[in-house]
Amino acid sequence: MALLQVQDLCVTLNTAHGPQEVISHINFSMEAGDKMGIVGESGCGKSITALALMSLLPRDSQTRGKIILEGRDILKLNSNKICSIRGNRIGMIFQEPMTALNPVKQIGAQVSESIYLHLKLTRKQTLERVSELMDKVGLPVSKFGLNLYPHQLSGGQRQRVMIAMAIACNPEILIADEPTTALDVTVQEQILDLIRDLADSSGMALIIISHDLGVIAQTAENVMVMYTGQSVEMGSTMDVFQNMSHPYTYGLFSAIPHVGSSVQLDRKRLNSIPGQVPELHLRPRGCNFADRCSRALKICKDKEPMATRVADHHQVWCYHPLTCEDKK
Amino acid sequence: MFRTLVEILRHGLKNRSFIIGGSISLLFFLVAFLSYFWTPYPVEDINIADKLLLPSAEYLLGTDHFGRDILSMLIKGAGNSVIVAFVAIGIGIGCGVPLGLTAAAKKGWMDELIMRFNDFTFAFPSLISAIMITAILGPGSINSIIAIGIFNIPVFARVARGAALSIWKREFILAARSAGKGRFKISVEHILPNISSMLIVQTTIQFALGILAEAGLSYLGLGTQPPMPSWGKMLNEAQTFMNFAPQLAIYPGLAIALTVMGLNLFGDGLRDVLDPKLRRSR
Amino acid sequence: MRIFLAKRVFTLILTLLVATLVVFVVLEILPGDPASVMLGINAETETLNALREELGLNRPVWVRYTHWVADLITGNLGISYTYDVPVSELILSRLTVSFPLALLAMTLSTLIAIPLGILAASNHNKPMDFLVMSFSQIGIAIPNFWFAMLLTLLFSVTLRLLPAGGFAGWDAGIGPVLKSFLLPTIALALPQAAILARVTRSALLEVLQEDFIRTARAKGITNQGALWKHALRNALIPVVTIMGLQFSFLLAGTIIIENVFYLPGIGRLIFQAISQRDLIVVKNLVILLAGAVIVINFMVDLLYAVIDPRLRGGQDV
Amino acid sequence: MKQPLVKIKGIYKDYQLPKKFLFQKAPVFRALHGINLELHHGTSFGIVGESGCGKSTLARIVMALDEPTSGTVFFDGQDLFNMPAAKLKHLRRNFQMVFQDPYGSLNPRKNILGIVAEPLDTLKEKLSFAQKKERVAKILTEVGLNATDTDKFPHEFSGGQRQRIAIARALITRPSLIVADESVSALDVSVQAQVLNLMMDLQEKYNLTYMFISHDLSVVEYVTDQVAVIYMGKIVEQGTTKTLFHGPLHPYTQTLLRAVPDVNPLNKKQKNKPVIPLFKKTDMSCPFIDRCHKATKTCVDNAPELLGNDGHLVACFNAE
Repeated sequence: MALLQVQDLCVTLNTAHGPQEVISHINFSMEAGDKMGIVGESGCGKSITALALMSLLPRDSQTRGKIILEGRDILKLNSNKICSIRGNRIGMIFQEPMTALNPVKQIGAQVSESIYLHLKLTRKQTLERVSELMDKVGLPVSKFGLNLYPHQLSGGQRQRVMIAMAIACNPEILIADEPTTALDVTVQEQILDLIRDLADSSGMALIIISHDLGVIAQTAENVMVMYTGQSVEMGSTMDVFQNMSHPYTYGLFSAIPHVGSSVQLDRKRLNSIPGQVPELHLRPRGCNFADRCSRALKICKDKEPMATRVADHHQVWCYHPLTCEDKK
Repeated sequence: MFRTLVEILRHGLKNRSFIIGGSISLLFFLVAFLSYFWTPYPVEDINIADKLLLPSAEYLLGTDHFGRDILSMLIKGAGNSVIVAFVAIGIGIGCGVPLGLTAAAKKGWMDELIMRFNDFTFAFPSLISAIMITAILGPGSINSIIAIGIFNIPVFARVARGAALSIWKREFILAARSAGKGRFKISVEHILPNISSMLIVQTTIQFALGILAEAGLSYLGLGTQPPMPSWGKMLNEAQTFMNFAPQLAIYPGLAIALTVMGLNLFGDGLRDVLDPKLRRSR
Repeated sequence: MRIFLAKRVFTLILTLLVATLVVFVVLEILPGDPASVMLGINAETETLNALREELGLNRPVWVRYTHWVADLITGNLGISYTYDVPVSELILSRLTVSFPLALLAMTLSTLIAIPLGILAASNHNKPMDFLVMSFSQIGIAIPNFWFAMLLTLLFSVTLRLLPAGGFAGWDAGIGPVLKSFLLPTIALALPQAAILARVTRSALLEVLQEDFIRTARAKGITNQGALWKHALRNALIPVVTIMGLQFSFLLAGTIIIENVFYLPGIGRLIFQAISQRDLIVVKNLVILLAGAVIVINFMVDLLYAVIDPRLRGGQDV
Repeated sequence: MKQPLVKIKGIYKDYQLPKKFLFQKAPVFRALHGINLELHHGTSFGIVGESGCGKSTLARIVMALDEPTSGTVFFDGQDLFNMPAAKLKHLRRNFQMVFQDPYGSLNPRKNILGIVAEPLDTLKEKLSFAQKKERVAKILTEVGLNATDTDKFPHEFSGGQRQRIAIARALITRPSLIVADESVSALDVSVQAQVLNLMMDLQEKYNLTYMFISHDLSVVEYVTDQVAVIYMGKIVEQGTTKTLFHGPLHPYTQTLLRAVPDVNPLNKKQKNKPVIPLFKKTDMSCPFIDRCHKATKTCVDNAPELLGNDGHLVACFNAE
């Protein structure tokens, strides 16, 4: 029985233009030890998916569908039960290390908070556990005292504290929402390695969310590409990144200046996707990508595409997916 | 400019405190405006005969110990408070905002000097200094205007400086500087429009405080002098007749409270309407 | 930390000195000749000279200033012109009324306002929030002297429970003193509580939108838990600022309340001293109040550092 | 060698830090250590470095928005930092800047006409309102927006469109130099591609010189033909983009290039091994010593100079 099953998840939020469905019909499942990436541009709903899993959505939002964690649908649980899961069974890391830690509380206290809450250890045991955690994330207590405050640490170090907090109670699932977007590339490399090693060593399932395709390629084993709240392509990272079949995914890849390409040498322009992402309340009928897609058919404009299987680990939501020779 | 007014109204009418506050303030300003042309009874004439009458058809709210009609006194008082608070706000904005803007623009010792002066004027409880000023200059509504006005200056200077400092850090200021614009032009063209919503909200609050201060001063006999009626004076006189004519104290106090609440509610509504971030989260 | 303190104390002393200078200039130099201000323009010249001699006004300005500052430190502030009583004694007797009143009003206001503010913030946009908000709107709008009059009307005139004013003096025992303090304290405290509740609520609401609150909830902490364990302390800075301002207001802004309840407090003393143009009393009272306000601001500054560790570093002033 | 458009000569920039003790001299943070660069007409010069390395400070100094502590900047042979203010104001029409944050670089209370036409004040000849409106309409169409957008406000546009408006503002006075400080970093990948293509077209059309500042290595490699890598205010390596990206000499540049996650999941690039700092960094030592896997004794007591031949300069004793 899968560790986590997300079935037909739809979330509607109140916006300036009235309630809008920000995520529609998201389905995926994960086993222990899986590493799944969610990639998409800003506003595609990837962070909302994460917040839905943690049931941290704003009060005035409506959620439909099922999120089954270890056999229980957490959408049906009352708030106390949810609180006993959050931080305990599912941990989460956020994007902005500068603002994600309480500026007036010592880092040791912030890390031990969830331990007191969920594991009910004695003070001494908690202290040991916290120092052990800090060593694990590369902030040895010998060098970084527990009485330090967040403003005394660098961005990368604060992110390490966040990671320590997220894994304090050995959660089954760790969600990292753009964990390294605000960090420099060298620090990003260390943090990504750290997250991957921690997930491997403790057998946690990892969900990593990013708009950076490179981060997803190097970290996730399978990936879901999202566009305006819908998943457009899903499968193992190898399949999706090697022979992508959704025009949007292909457009995303060809828009990146790969390391090694240069306009000065071959005067080649990046082939960018025409137009721009439609506003939530102006999404067209049928496939949302239709009016930006050079391969759009008549049917794309009328009906929402259904999932079609391209390979055993690779589905795409498109009526006219790319085939091998299109990509030559 | 007109487009933004229509815009403000369109959003405003969806905001509860904007509507309630707005209507009370509008009523208050209309009454104040009216008071210069007409009051049910001329305020000056005293007829001891119908002294301390209870509300009747003839005198809607009754009369005071000199037999003057309380309703007309209240209307005249409204006119008087508007003048005092209005001019005091004028002084406050006229001197405070430029001070704040220069402090934010100049940085260095000028900023330090203005801010030290500001902290200092905050050190003195405004009432004491208002009393000192009116004592030195002598009582009267002009002097109380000056006294209250002087105490609006540091408030507006501080609000203007705080808001301006955060705007100076924005990138479009660097763009303006690279278009060759000097500090003064940037302050007028870029900084002021972006802090105007903060200033408008502060104006409504200071207006309400101005009315309270004027009432306080005239209660102590330092504000508007008779025969010009003022709400504070009416309260002072009512205190002496507290035992057998308590209703004298009710009306002026109620008038002050209602007006000040109306203005504050209007200020809250305006803040929500003008600040796009808040509007979305409403 | 020590450096931080040393800097703050240094600026405190500096500001106090500047305060004495400004007060001296405003009260002694600006209105021209203090003697004629005190005796009125049409006093004959010899009485003017006699008074100048007595007050030593003929000495050069900076001598008078240094002597005054020396007196301030030693505490003998000279003899009040109108009351013929040493000024320090006069002020002390009035302080025994104003200071406890201010303290009582401050505690009452804080005890009411902070819980209400938290209550309103924790159930935002629910009936309780609306209730607290309307209480604070009314509290801010009502002029405190009218509120005082209503209180006396209700409790003393109609119900005859409490004295309508006056002060029995400390030697008459705690009971009567507290009784005469009850109404003024409520009259002072409620309007301040209204302001403080509003500030607490908006400060809390702002902090509750910060990222670290979401992180706390992601750790499994409930909404209430996040408010108490994380949001409250971060919201204290604006709250403490307002409390500092309120306390300095309560010290001397109570002129009107003291008038309504005929309490012999600092406010009334300064009001009478001004109207009788007793410059000596006014000068010393004003510097006392200014000094008190500066000390309060100094303490609020220290409180900031206690609350927020970011302010403890080598931040320059 | 024809005269460079911009010559940055020996730029140092110090910032005063808050005083530790009351009477002791305030400590100083040196943001830039003696920067020397030359930008030639029609080329794109890349400045790469991590956050806090001083690249934005350098951008503001080149734009004469900030005073250097010492050293100066020659634009077209004229020294920007000792010329009369009026002359500098008119010279500004030749160099303009595009900023990073599409939401922060446009005044929300001004309409597009007011924003884009602002640099026209630097022109000697005063333009009438109609002339200004006509020029703005023309430049808007060139950046891919429609001419009727002039009386709209910034909040009515998306991030990508706002960056086009910022580029239009920078172009209105026909400058020869555009300083682009992280001008595409805040944009999504697809929008970034559109804006980069626009900047390339404009460069070809108007023979523009770009000073392209970014922390994103693949974008810099794509856009620029010369690049300098800055670490803690010092240029550690400088050369043509091709040689630097394919044969980096300085250990820092090598670490940077290895750290970039490759889009192809197959080639697991050889990772940066965590470095145990052997030597402690001092003011005298090489700034990279505590993160360098090739640090030796010589790096401790003196900082390496920037030297090299045929245009590929590096500041490292053990570069290979």
